[in-house]
Amino acid sequence: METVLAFVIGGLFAAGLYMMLRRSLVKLLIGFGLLSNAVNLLIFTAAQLIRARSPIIPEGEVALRGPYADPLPQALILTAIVISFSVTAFAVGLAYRAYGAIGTDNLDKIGETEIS
Amino acid sequence: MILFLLNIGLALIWAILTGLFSPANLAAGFILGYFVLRAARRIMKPSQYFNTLPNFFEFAGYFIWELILANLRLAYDVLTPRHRMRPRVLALPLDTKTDGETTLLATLISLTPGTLSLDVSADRSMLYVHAMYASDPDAVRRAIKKGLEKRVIDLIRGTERS
Amino acid sequence: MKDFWLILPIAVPMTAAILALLAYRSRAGQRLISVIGASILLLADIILLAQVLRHGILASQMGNWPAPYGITLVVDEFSAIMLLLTGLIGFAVVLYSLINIDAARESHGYHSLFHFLLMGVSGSFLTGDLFNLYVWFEVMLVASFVLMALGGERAQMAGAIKYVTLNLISSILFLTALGILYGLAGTLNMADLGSKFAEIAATQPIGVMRTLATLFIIAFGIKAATFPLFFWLPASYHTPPVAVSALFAGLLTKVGVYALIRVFTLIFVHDTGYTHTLILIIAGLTMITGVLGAVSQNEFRRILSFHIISQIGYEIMGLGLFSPLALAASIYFIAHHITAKTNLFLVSGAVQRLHHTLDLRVLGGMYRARADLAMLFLIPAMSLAGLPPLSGFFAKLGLVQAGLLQKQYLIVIVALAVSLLTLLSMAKIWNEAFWKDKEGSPDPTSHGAVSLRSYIVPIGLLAGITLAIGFAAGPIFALAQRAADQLANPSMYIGIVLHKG
Amino acid sequence: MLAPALVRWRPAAAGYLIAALPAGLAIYFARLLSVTPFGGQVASFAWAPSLGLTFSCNADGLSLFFAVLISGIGALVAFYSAGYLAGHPHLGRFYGWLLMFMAAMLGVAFSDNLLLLYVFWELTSISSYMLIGFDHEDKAARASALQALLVTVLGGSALLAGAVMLGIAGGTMEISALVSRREQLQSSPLFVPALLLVLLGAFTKSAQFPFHFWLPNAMVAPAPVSAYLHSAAMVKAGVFLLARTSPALGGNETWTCVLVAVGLATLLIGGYMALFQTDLKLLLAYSTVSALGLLTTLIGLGTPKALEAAAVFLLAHALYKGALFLVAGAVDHGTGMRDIRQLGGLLRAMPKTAAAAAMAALSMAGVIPLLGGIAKEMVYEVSLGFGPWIAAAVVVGGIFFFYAAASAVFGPFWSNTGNSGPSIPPARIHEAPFRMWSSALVLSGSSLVLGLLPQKAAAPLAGPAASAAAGAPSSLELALWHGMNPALVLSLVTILSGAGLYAARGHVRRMACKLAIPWGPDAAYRSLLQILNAIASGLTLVLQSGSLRYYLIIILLTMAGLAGIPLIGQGGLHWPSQDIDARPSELGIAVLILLAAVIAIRARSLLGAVAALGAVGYSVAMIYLMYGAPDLAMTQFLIESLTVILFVLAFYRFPQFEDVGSRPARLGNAVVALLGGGLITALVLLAAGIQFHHPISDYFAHEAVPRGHGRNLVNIILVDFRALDTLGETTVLGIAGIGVYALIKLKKK
Amino acid sequence: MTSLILHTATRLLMPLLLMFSLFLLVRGHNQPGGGFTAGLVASAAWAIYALAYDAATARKAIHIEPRVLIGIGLIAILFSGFTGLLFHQPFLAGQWGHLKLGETARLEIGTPLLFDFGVYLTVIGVVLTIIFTLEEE
Amino acid sequence: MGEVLSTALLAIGAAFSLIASIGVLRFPDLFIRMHCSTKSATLGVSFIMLGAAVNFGDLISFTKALAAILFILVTAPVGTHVLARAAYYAGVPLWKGTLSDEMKGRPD
Amino acid sequence: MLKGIISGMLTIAVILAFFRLARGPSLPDRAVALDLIATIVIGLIGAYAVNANEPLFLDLAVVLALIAFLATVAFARFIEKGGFPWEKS
Ligand code: NA
Ligand code: NA
Repeated sequence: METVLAFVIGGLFAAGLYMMLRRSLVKLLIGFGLLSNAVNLLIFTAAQLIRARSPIIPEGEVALRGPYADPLPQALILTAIVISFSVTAFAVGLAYRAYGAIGTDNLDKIGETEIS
Repeated sequence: MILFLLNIGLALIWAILTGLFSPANLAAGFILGYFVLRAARRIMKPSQYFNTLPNFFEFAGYFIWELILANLRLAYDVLTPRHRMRPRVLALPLDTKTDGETTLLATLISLTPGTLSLDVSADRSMLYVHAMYASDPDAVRRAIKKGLEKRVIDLIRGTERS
Repeated sequence: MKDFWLILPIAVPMTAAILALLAYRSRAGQRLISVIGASILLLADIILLAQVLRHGILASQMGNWPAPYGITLVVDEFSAIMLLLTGLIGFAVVLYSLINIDAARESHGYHSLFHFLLMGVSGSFLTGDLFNLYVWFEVMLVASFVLMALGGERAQMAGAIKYVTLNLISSILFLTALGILYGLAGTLNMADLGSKFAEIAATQPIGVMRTLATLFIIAFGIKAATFPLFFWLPASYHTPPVAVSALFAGLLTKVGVYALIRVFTLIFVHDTGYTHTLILIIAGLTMITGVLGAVSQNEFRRILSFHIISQIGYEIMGLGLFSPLALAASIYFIAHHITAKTNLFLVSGAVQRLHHTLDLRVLGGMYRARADLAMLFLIPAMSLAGLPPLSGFFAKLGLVQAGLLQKQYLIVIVALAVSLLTLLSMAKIWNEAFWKDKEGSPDPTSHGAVSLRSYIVPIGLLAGITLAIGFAAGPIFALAQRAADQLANPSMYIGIVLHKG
Repeated sequence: MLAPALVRWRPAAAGYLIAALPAGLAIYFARLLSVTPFGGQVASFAWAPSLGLTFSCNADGLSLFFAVLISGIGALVAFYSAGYLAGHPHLGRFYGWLLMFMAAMLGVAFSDNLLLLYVFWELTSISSYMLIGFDHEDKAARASALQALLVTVLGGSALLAGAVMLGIAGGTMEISALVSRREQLQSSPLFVPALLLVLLGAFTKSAQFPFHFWLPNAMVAPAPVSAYLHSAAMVKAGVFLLARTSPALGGNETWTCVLVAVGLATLLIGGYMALFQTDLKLLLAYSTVSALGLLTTLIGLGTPKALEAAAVFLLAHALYKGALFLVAGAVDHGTGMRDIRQLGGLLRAMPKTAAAAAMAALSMAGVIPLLGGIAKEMVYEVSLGFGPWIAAAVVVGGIFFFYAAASAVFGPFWSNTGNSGPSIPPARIHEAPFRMWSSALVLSGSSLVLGLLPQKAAAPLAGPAASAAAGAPSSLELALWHGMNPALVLSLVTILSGAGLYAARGHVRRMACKLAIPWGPDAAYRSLLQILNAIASGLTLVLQSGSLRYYLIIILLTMAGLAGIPLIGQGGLHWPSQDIDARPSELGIAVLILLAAVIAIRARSLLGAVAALGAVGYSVAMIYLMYGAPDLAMTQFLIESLTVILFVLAFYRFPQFEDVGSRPARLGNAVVALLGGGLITALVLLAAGIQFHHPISDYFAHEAVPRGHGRNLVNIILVDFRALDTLGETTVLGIAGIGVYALIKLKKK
Repeated sequence: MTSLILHTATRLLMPLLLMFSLFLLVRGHNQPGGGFTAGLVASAAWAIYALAYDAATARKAIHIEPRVLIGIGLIAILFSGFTGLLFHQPFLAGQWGHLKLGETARLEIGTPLLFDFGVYLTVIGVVLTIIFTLEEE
Repeated sequence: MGEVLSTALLAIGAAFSLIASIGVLRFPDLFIRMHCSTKSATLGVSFIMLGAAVNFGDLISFTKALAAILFILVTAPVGTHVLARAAYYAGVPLWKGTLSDEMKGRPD
Repeated sequence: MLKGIISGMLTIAVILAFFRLARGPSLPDRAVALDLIATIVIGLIGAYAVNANEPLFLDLAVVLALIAFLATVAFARFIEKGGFPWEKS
C-alpha cells in the first residue's frame, strides 16, 4: 500500500502544484488544500503504515500490547490539519477581501506593483 | 416542566452514549444537560417533542418499514431502463396546527413512498409536495391526508392528552 | 526556577495577546497592554540571557515528559541572543506602533496580532523539537499574514497574496521534510536527532541524506529569503504600514536563518562538504541578487527590502563557512542587522509621515529640514554598509576573516563588493531623500510643524544600540563566539537536553 | 560634535574657538615630536581582540609629523572657513564634519593596528563625503561626493581584505609587530595578493592613476575642504599608509615596481591633465594628483634618501598647495569666478591674497629659498640615482609643476587682464576678509620660513618621519644651497622649460585639448555605474517579475533540481521490493483520490473544484480510518466539510473561472508540477522503504494510563505529551479567527 | 432562510448536537474525540443555526462574543500550563485529582482536561467568528 | 447466526446505497433524483448501521447505531426539503414529463 | 469475501455519485450528489467498522451525518441567496 500511496501522494502534489500555477486565486487555494492533504498523507505513509488497531488502550488494560498504529504521526497530522485549516480559513478571508479590493480573481492582473 | 423532562432525557442519552448507568454519571449527564439547555433556551420555543420521545421511536420504526416498501419500487424503476414515473408538484391543504406537527408531517412525507416535501406556504395552510407516481393527484392528496397527517396529529395530540 | 524563565518568552506575549483580544472594546486598553507586555518580554529576555550566561544551556521538559518523548524548550546562548533581540525589536516597534498605526487597525486587533507574532518568533527560538518549530513557524506566519494584509487596499492585498502563497509553499516543504525525517529517524527532538544522525546517515545512501538536507535548506531558505526563493519579500514588504514592515524586517527572515543555523549545526553536520558548500553558494548568490535588486530600486522601503535579502546572504555565509569564527560572525551579523534594518524601516516611516511618499524621485530636503532624523538615518545606514566603527563593520570583518582563513576567496570578494554596493544604495537614499532639494517643495520649515518626537524615541533607541554593538564589539563578539562555540560543539546541548534538563 | 551648537550659540566667535583646538594640538604634537624622534607604541587597549582589532597607538616620528600637519593646517583651515562660509546656515554642521575628519585623520596617523587604521581610514571617507557634498542642493556636488566615497571605499575594502590577509600571514595586526616579522610575512604565499590589496587602498585614497579621477571632481567642495582634504590631509593618507607600511611590506620587487610605475604614471598624467585646465581649482587638483604620484614614486624607490625627499616634498606640498587652494577660495569669493582665462590683474584689488599666492606659487615652482625649492632639489638628486628614465620623468613632472604654478598665480594676479573673454568689472572685486587672507598667508609664509631655516625648522619635522618610514634612524640634512650639481642643472632646465611652456600656454592648451582623450577612468566610472544599474534593473525585472506563478515555478524548479539531482545521482531512488499489498477497497480509494484530483484540475466551475477537494479530503480520511487513526479521520471529515462550507460562504458570488491560459503554458506548468510530484513520490517510496521501529510510541503506550490518565494515545499526545504543539496550533487557529474578522470588518469607508 | 421546517428541526437538533459535542469532549481522553473534534461539532451546530436563521439571530442566541470565547479558551490553555509551575514542575506538567462518584466509579480530573476544554472553546470561538463574519457580509 | 444476519443487513444496505447512486446518476431531473437520495440512501445506511450493531452485539454499539440512524432520519428529509425548495425558487427546471406544477406562480 | 464485495459496492456507489457531482448540471444537483456521497461514506464507515472490528468507528457515523446536513443547509442557503449565478443550467 505504501507504494500505491506514494503515487497517490505524488499525484496529489502534482495536482496541487498545477492548481496553484493557474491564474485563479480560488484555484490557488484549492491547490493548497490538495497539497495539505498530500503532505498529511505523506507523514502518515512515511512514518509507516500499519493496518492495525487504533492506538487506544482497551478498558481494563494499562498498556497497549501487540501491533498498533503509531500514534505520534497521527498527533502530528492532527496538528498539521488544524494548522492548515486555520491557514486556509485565513486565506479564504484574504481572497474574499482581495477580490473586493482588486476586483478580480485573476492573479495575472494583480502583480504589477513590485518594481519601483 | 417540559424543560425539566427534556433535561432528564438528555441525562439518559448521556448515560446511554457513555454506556455507564451509575447515579453519578446520570447526575453528571443531568448537569451537563442543564447547561446545554440553558445555552439553548433562547432558541427553544416551548414544544412537546420530548415527552413523546418513546412514541416517536415507535413511530419512526413504523416508517422505516414504509421506507423499505417505497424503496423497493424505486429500485425497480432505477434498475429498469424505462422511466415509469408520473411526477407532479401538488398543493396539499394542511390541518396541522403547530410548527412541530407541520415539520413532522413534512419530514415523514419526504421519507415515505413517492413523495417529497418542497415547501410550506407562508400562512402555513398549504404544503407543496413533489410526487413521483401521481397520475391521479387527488388520490395522492387523499392518501396523505387520511394516512400520514391523521397519524401525526393523533400521535402528538393524543399523547398530549394522556 | 529555570522552568519559569524558559516559558516566559512564550507566555508573556501570549498573555498580552489574549488580554488585548479581550479588551477589544478599548483601544487605550489594548495600547497599554501592548506596551506593558512588550516591556515585560524584554525584561524576561534580558533575565534569560543573564541566566544562560551564568548557568550555561538551560532546558525545560514541557509537561514533565523527558526528552525525546515530550517537547523540550532549550536556551543556549544563540537562542538567548535571538530572544533578546526579539524582545528589543518588539519593544521598539510597539512604541513606534503607538503613533504609526491608525486607530482602525488598532481597534481591529493589531496589538493582539503583534504579540502573537512575538510569541511565534520566541517559540521558534526556544524549542528543541523540530515539529514544534513548525508549529511556532505557523504561529508567527499566520500572525504575520494578518498583519501584512490588515486594512489594506489593492497594493497591500496584492503583496499579501504573494507573501502568503510563497510562505505556504515553504510550510508544505518543511512539513514534507519533517515527514521524511520522522520516517527515517523516528524522532523529532533535535538533540536526539543530532545524536542519532551520524548513525542514520551512515546506513543510508548519500543521495537520500543530501536530498533531505536540501529540502530543509529550501524550506528554511524560503523563510529566510535566500536566492532564488526570496520573491515574497520584495513583493510585499513595502505594502503594509511601516511599523509592520519594520517588525517583519527585523524578525521574520531571521527565524529562517536561525532555523538553518540550528539544523545545520546540530543535525546535518556529516556531509558539510556538500551541504555547507551549497549554503555558501546560495549565500553568495543571495548577497548579489539582493544588492542588485536594491540598486535597481527608487523607493525607500523597497531598497531596504532588497537589502534584507543581501544581508541574509551574509548571515548564512557564516553558516556556509562553518567555523566557530564564521558562526560567531553570523550571530553578530544577525544582531547588527536586526537592529539596523528595523531602525531604517522606522526612519522610513518618519519620512513617510513628513512627505506622504517614499519615492526617492519625489523626496528631498530632509537633511536641511530634519538634521536629527538625518543623523539617525546615517547611523544605521552606514552601519548596514559595513562602515567602521559601526556594528556592520565588525560583522563584515568577522566574516571576511573567517572566509580568508578558510581560503574561500571568492565569497570574500563577493561580500566586500556587495558591501560596497550597499553603501552605494544607502548613499543613494541619502543623496535623494536627504541632500537633494525637494522639487517645488513647500517651505522646508513646515516640516518642523510635524512633531516627530514620538518617532525619534524608538529610532534613537535602536540607533543607540547600533552604536553600542559597534563600540562594545569586543565583549559582544566574545559573546557571539561563545554562542558559536556551543553551536560548533553540540555535544553539550545534546547532553543537557537528553539527560539532565 | 559640539560644533553645531557652538556655532548657533556664538556664531562670530565660533571660528576662533574651533580653530584654537587644532592649533593647540599642533603645538602639542610638535613638542612631542621633538621629544620622541623615533617612537613606539604609547597606548593600547583591546576593542575587539578576537577580531584582531586593538586600539593601539604608535606615536613615532611619522605619525607626529602627520599629526602636526593635520592639526596645524586644520587650524588654519578652520579659521579660514569662518570667513569663507560666514553666515552660512549650516556652518555648524560644516565644522562638525571638519572636526570629525580631523579626528579621523589623526586616528589614521597614530594607529598601529592595521584594522584600527582602517577604521579611521573609512571615517575620513565618510566625512569627506559629507564635506564634498556640503553644497548638497547642487547635483554635481552630490554626484562627486558619491564618486569620491565609492572610489575610496572600494580601495578601503581592498585595504581591509589586504590587512586581514597580512594579519593571517603575519599572525598579528600590529604594524610594529609585522615589521619585526618581516621575513615570515614576506615569504607567505598570501603576501603578494595582500600587498596588492593594501596598495590598491592607498592608491584610491591618494588619487593614483587610474583612480585619480575622483579628486578633480571633488573640487565642487568648498575651498577650505579642497585645501584641507584634497591637498594637505586626506589624499596624503594613502601616501602615509605607504610610508607607514614600507618597513614591513617594502623592500621587494613587487613593492618597488608597482609603486614606481603607478607613481610615475600618475605624476605624468596628472601634470599633463593640468596643462589644459582653465578652472583654477581643477588646475590645482591635477597638479595635486601629479604631486601625489611623485610621492608614491619616491616611497616606491624606498632608499633612505628617497624617503627623506618624500617627507620634505610632502611637507612642502601640503603647505603650498593648501595655501593655493585657500587663495583659490579667496579669488572665487572675491570675484565670483575661477576661470584662469578670464581672471587677471587681481594684484591691485587683492594684494594680501596675492602675497600669499606668490609665495605658495614660488614654492610650487620649486624656486629657492622656498621649501618647495629645497624639496625639488632633493627629489632630483634622488631620481638621478635611479637612472635617466626616472630622472627624466621626474623633471617633466617638475616642468608641469612650474607651469601649473604660473598658470594659477601669475596669470590671475599679475597679467593685466584675462587672456581671453570678458573680464569682471573691477568694482565687484574685493579683497578677502581677514580670516581668509591671513590663513593663506600664514600657510604660504611657512613655506618661506621653513625654506629659510631648513635645518632648524623643516628637518626636525620631516626627519623623524623619514626615519620612521625607513624603519631605521637617519639624520636628515637640509640645506638651502648644495652648490652646483646635476640637480641644480635640472632645476634650471625645469624653470626655463616651465616658463617657456607658460609663455606658449595658448598653444599648449589647444594642443592638449586636441590630444585629450575623450574617455578615461572618469568615463569608465560613469559607464560602470550605468552598466551596474542596467544589470541590476534587468536582473531584478527578470527575477522579481511580479508574477506569482513565475515565483512558484522557480521555487519548484529549484526544489526539483537541488533535491532531485542528488537523489538520482547519488543513489536514493528506490523501487519497492515488497509486493504491493493493497486491498481492493483501498485501491478504490486511491483511484478515487486521483480521480478527484483530476476533476479538481479540470473543473470549470468553482463548486466542482471545491467539491472535488472535499472528495479528496474524505477519501484521505478513509485511508486514515483504514490504518487505525479514527481521531484523524473524524477530524478530517469535520475539517474538510467545514472547508468546503467556508469556500462556498466566501466565494459564492465569485465569477466563473476565467480561461485557463495557453496550451504551451499549461503544458509547461504541468511539467513543473509533475517534476515536483515525482520528487515527492520518490521520497515517499524511499522513506516508506525504510522500516523504522518506533520506540518513542512504546513509551506513550506505557505511560498513558499511569501518568497520562487516559487511554486514547493520540489525545494524550495532543493534550499532554506534546501539549505545547497543541498550544501553538490552537493559537494559530485563534489568530486565523481574529484575522478573518479583522480583515473583513476593517475596510476603508 | 425562511423555511418553517428547517427552523423547527434546527431547534430540535441544537441541544442534541451540543450534547453530542460535550460527549465527544469528555470522553476524548479515552476514546476518539477530544476538544478539537468536539469544538467542531459544537460550532457546526451553531453554524446550522446561523444558516437557518441568520448570523445576527445566532449571535443573540449565543450570548457571548465569539472572539471572547477565543480569548477564554486560550486563557484556559495557558492556565492549565501554568499550574505545573505552581507545583515546581515544568510548564504544562499535568496535575491530576479525582472525584469519587459512588463506590467504584471515580472521575479523574486533571489540567490536561482543562487544556482540552480550552481547545474546545477556542475552536468554537474561531469557527463562529469566521462564519458569522462571512455570513454578515 | 449473528454474523449471517449482520452480513445480510450490510449487503442489503450496500445494495440500497448503490441503487441510490445509480438513481441519482440516471434520473431525469433534480427532484426525482432527490427521491432517490433521500429514501434509498437513508435506508441503505440505516441497514448498514443495524448490521454493524448486530455484528458487535453490545449495548453501546447498538445505541450508537440507533443514534446514527435517528440522526440521519431526521436530517436527511429536512436537508432535502431545504435544498429542493431553494432549487425550485432558483428556477431549476422540472423534467419535461412532469404532469403539473401547482406551486408555480406562488409569490414567495 | 462478502465483506469485500460490500465495501466494493459502496465504493462504486461513491464513484457513481461522484459523476453526478462532476456533471451537475445545476448547483442543487451537485449539492444532492455531495449529500449522497456523505451518506454513502457513512455506510462505508459502518461496513469498515465491521471489517476492522472497531466499534469505535460508529461514532464517526454520527459526526458525518451532522456534517452532511450542515453542508446541505449551507448549499441551500447560497442557492437561495442567489449565489453561483453561472451554476444555473
Ligand atoms: Na494540512
Ligand atoms: Na500547512
